[in-house]
Amino acid sequence: MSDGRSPIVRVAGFEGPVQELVRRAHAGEVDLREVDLSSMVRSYLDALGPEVDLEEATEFLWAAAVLVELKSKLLLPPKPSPPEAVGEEEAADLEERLRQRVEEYRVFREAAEALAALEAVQRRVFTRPPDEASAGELPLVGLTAEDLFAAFRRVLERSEQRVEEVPPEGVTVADRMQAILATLASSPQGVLFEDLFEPASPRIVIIVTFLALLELVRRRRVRVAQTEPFGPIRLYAGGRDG
Amino acid sequence: MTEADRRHVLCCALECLLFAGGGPVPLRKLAAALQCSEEETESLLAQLQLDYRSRGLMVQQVAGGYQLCTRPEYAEYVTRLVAAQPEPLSRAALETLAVVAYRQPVTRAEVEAVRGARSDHHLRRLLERNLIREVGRKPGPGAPILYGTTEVFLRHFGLRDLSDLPPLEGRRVQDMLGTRAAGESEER
Amino acid sequence: MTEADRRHVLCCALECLLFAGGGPVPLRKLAAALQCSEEETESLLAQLQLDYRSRGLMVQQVAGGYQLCTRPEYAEYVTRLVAAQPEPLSRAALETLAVVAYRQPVTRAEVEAVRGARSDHHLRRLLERNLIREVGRKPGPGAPILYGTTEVFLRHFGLRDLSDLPPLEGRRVQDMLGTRAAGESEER
Repeated sequence: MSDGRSPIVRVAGFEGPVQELVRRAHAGEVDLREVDLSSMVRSYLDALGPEVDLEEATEFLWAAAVLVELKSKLLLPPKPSPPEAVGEEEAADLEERLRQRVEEYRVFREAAEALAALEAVQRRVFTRPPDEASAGELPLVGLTAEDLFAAFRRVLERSEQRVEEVPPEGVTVADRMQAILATLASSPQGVLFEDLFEPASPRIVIIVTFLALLELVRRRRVRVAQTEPFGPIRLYAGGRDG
Repeated sequence: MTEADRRHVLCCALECLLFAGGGPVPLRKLAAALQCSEEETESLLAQLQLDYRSRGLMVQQVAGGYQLCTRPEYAEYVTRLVAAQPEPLSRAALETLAVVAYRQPVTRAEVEAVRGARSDHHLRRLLERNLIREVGRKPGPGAPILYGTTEVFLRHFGLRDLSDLPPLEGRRVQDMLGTRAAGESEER
Repeated sequence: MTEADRRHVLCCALECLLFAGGGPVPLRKLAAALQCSEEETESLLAQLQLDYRSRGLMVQQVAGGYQLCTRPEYAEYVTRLVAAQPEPLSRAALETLAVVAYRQPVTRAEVEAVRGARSDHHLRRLLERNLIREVGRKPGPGAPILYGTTEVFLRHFGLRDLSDLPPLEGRRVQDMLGTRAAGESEER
């Protein structure tokens, strides 16, 4: 990734940019078990002049940390495998298993780095948020949601006294939708919004009824109308025929 | 950078602002984001409008500011696209949504207590459909996730703004609905 | 109407469709709304992309569809106007996600075996951010949950589909690691 100024290191069997050493170690081209990392770090520190290039030093530090981690993985026994992986393991020798594990992990770590790069780009890209213009799908004829909620609040006020709301069995949005449609079907002249709500109902029932109504409006099964501002809200069945 | 180049960059940036802004963006905000004067922003808007002459989009000046929108002459195409409505929510999902909507911010456990049924699946479906979202974590053991509704929710139900609801006797509807104990007053 | 005029109208209509679509719109839907073939729609998309060269917006192929978005070079202007994007993922979370992405469907234990570290916390966070989801249960003792990536995942990284995941060392990681049987080719 950092093609800039990778510090040059010299260790047994390798001389070049430290990033290249990391790459080779990852690729298995350099046997880290043979590399004296502590002397590598020491000679880097010794070579540091009075003017420290912070970026370069950071890069060296990072690479050294990766190498140490990698080496420790080669030298230390693996953590016990989680139960379900155990049976799947072939009876390979420890070193081979270790090697595979390090290789496998390395692959995913590189994949994670690639994903991080993609994420960085995508974070600079903005899509269009949902806006009010496309809310036009909802045919609330001459009504704002606030009108509906104001009415909803009145209903709630009436029911506010009740202490606890045990979720009543079988109160579902679908049931309430059916009930609303049935009520409206028998009232061609329309029904007052408030009349849909039985004041004695638990609040959760009122809420579910209200959601059912919103869903019916969304599906255009119910038409909402108000003859004057702040006037009573009337509900009608259908909505396409009037 | 020549003056023409500078104008061009700003014009492209303005297009991005109008696009990402979603709804109408006030001139003042556009100017602030472009870091130039309102006069220049207006002239850039005029330039953009000109550039758009032969395009599908246009700049519209509405009450709250400026916004991008599709040209009316392409309405039939757009209608054909949006005509395919998403499938309706299942009844259980709607119930779950109802509880989140009126009790937000709310945890899964609270939703389940109200519904008397497991709701994790429905919460996940609602998350996927972008109708609810995580709004934080509840202080206390386990720091459970708190859910709230999204803009998509508002759009889905044709609601403008849940929090814009006029306060009822100084309290919001959600307080009234809440059975939250006095200690749980982590009101936002 | 000349052929050039016709193409121009369709190109403008396409711009409207992508704008109104909001998120990624599948080619199939675009073609249906334009009432032309998918081949022609693709050529119109290429034309639009070309027209956009010197604009603020661009067409992105992501999550199984096409979407309009702002060009990354204008990000600083946009972030001055709208809230910044969600926090980038931590290195550990990205690693966990990489294992899920390339190995899906995969169990927690399998993820942990690869990473050599506990991953339940990261899996939970990824679930919460809707980047991964439960896709089923693995047959066998305990029937552990299987995880896979979501559409949000594709959008988060700007990927067309799972086959668009970055290849490693000239090979697709998926091929290299693929333990999936040939029968499981429900790849998009």
